[in-house]
Amino acid sequence: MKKLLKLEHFSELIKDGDKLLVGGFGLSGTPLSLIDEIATSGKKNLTVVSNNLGEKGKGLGKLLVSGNLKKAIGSYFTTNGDAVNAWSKGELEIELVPQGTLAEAIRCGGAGIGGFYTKTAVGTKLAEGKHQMTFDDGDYILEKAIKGDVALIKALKADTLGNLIYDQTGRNFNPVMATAAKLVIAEVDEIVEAGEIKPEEIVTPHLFVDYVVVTKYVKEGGRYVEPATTN
Amino acid sequence: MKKLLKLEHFSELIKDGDKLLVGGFGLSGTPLSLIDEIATSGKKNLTVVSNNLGEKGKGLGKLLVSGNLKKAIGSYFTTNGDAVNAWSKGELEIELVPQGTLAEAIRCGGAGIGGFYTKTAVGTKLAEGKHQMTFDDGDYILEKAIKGDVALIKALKADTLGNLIYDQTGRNFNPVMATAAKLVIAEVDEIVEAGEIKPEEIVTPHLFVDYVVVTKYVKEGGRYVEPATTN
Amino acid sequence: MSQQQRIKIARRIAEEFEDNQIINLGVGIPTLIPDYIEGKDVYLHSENGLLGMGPTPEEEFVNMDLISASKKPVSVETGASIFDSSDSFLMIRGGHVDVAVLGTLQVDETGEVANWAVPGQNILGVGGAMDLVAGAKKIIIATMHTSKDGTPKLLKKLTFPSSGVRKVDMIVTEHAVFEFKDEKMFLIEVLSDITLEELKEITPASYELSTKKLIRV
Amino acid sequence: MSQQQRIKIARRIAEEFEDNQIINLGVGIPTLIPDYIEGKDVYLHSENGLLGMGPTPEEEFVNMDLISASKKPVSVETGASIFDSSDSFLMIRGGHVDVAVLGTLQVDETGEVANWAVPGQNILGVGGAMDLVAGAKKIIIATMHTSKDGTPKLLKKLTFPSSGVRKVDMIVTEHAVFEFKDEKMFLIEVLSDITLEELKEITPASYELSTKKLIRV
Repeated sequence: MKKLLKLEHFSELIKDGDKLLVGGFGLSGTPLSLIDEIATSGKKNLTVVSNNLGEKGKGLGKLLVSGNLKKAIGSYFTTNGDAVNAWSKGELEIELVPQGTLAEAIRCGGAGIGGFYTKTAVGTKLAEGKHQMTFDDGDYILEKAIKGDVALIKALKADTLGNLIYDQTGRNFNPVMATAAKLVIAEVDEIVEAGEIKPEEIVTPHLFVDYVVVTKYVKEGGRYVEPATTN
Repeated sequence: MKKLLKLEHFSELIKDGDKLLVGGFGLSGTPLSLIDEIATSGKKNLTVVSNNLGEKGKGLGKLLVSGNLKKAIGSYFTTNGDAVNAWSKGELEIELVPQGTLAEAIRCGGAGIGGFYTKTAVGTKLAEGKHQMTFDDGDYILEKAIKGDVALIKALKADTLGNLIYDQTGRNFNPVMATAAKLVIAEVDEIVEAGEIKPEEIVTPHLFVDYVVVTKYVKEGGRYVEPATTN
Repeated sequence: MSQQQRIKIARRIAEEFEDNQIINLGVGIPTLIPDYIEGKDVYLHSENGLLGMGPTPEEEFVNMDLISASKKPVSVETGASIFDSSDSFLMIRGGHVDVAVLGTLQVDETGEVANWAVPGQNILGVGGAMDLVAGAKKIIIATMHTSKDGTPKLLKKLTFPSSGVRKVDMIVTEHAVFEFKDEKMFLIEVLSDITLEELKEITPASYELSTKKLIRV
Repeated sequence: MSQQQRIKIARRIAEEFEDNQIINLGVGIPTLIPDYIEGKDVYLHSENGLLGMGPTPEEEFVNMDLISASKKPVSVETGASIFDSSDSFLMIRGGHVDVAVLGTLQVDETGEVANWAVPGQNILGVGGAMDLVAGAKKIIIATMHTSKDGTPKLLKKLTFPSSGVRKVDMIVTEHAVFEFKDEKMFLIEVLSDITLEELKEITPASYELSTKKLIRV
């Protein structure tokens, strides 16, 4: 399988200062193994675009502890105390984006669209400085496309070509992020033969996916846990 | 099933002057039964948004013959001689939109987005009079959202709630059109029980669908044909 | 605030729902509502990508990849569908969600809502609040009448940052139900034994009595 | 124009493809190309919503809901995927298609292309042409060197309406292959027994000879 990547080689694909699009909603549908690799990689000044920064010490929260981050762009960081602290101390920049605007801006990044007009946030602090235009049914603000250097996404299964399907609401931001970065790496539970996923059921076609990595986590009781080391 | 509509009651839902979004690519994925009803309804001054106007005398082409149309908005009408003639005689207005812009403008109509910036058509006749803006990587033009009064779409199956799946490339414009009209009517080959289509495989969730009509056509040799009358 | 009062609010809001509606429930009091939707075919929309959200599953069926927008494990109802975040907010922003029930920090007498940020505090979360305010067909606010320290929430003018120019349609508190019409606020029901004078005292917002249908429950 | 010449063009363009590329083939000569992609793992993208388009099926497997952008029945390769028109053009406009092979009416010496409309004639079709011109990573033009009546197609300046400001990367005709670099046109191969003088005569566009690699086939 041409796109298969070993987990230990993954962090070589990330450069200091990169902008990463990271799938997930909290810890759901999150590429936990890829995040772990970054946390131990010593990479610096990364910008992460993700709905949240995981939870305190978990998922993307690990990157706050290990000091890889310069900036976070997302919709909700309040529940991760480490993010709040780092921001208060001036150690982390935060750009707050309404959740729907975030999803749509990333989709635009993948779709060759420069920006879009939305009613979301019109008349609020989050609209300050943004271009406003009046359409037939009221005022809209311009939101610009978001693109990344690398997208880290989490899927349930890849086939050998790199086509992806997702597990339930673990889908969330992953399919749009898969479209919007120069390099797209998918962490999956399982790899199946091409043809096993029906054409109509593929959510992310393989043309979006550069590499597939098999997760090191195992799902027990509905939650991903690190497997006991086997040595 | 609450959303089930009899074909003979369908045209009551259409008013003179309505703007209809009609799914399909040529005759593929096209709501042929619904179109037939309109052709015999005597409705006037309809605007149709569709990639094509079917073929000469077939699909949406029938509405040219029966004189229901005032205007067509789409990407490719050249291959339907009736459309070319009607336009030449001033009997049909045509608004030409690049195919990708058409799909995206309809999606925006469904998504509460006022408009979007695309590179498609920059510097061409089709960009004339359109607002232009420069982003990081060049010039874009503003394309406004397209919405309809009624969307007529064609799906393979509906479940009893109105969730839809499509047959292969018969999907085409149907899912985006299902989002972008005040009233959405789906013509389907078959209705199955809710739960028979898996949550991950539903392409059009039922919240977009107002009514479901079972097609009067049957598929023979891979093509939809009118069944022999049974009387 | 007592759980009983919160339940009263949830119960009253559930009465507003109609068959076949698509409902999005925010965090806080709105999460209590599912227990009180009886005999109505409504469909719960969750902004992380689920239509047809069902109740909390038994522990053995918990899957952290099947959660609500509050990040709690949920189940799926028959006929549920899964979609990505951009499609989920297409539904919200595009007006395909019939009712959003939201918590709030403040509402003013025109129906403008402030439900994401407190001045002087860290503003690090907005989530889907502004998208729902901009896009849901009907917005119902579920809130205690005042904050814990007695500070009014229903005001003449917002002092906290606005969540958008779109006005809400209804407010339900433990004491009363208000409706908005043309940016004017109307008291339509009293839900507790509070007197109209006492209600006025804890409600700086100006409102009229909807004499036609004012109900004391 | 002879079918042999059209096949020569198709064959030559197929040589440009690399393993794992995503290819979109326009109408006309480009539709001949699939027969000449041998031993290369490329994936055909069809703008009506298919990646992994396979050859024309046997009559018994024809399904009018499985067609190409030219509206002809096709099959699907193993690992193919189906998507809607908005996602299909997300791929095109977003730069996810590696190579688009397009027919044309005219190309100018900077690589600007006119492939949708003839002045004075009815302009009633554009299809996906402008989206492909704007979005594909590499654009190869497949065209007869002149139109049927001998009118040149490779010009100093377009006289037909432009398909977009984005310049094409390569032109392949029955006589020659041209590459564009920084909006300059280079002759890199001669594919027929035409002399360089004869080629110049039927090619009003100014081009340089790429001396390093000019090949006569």
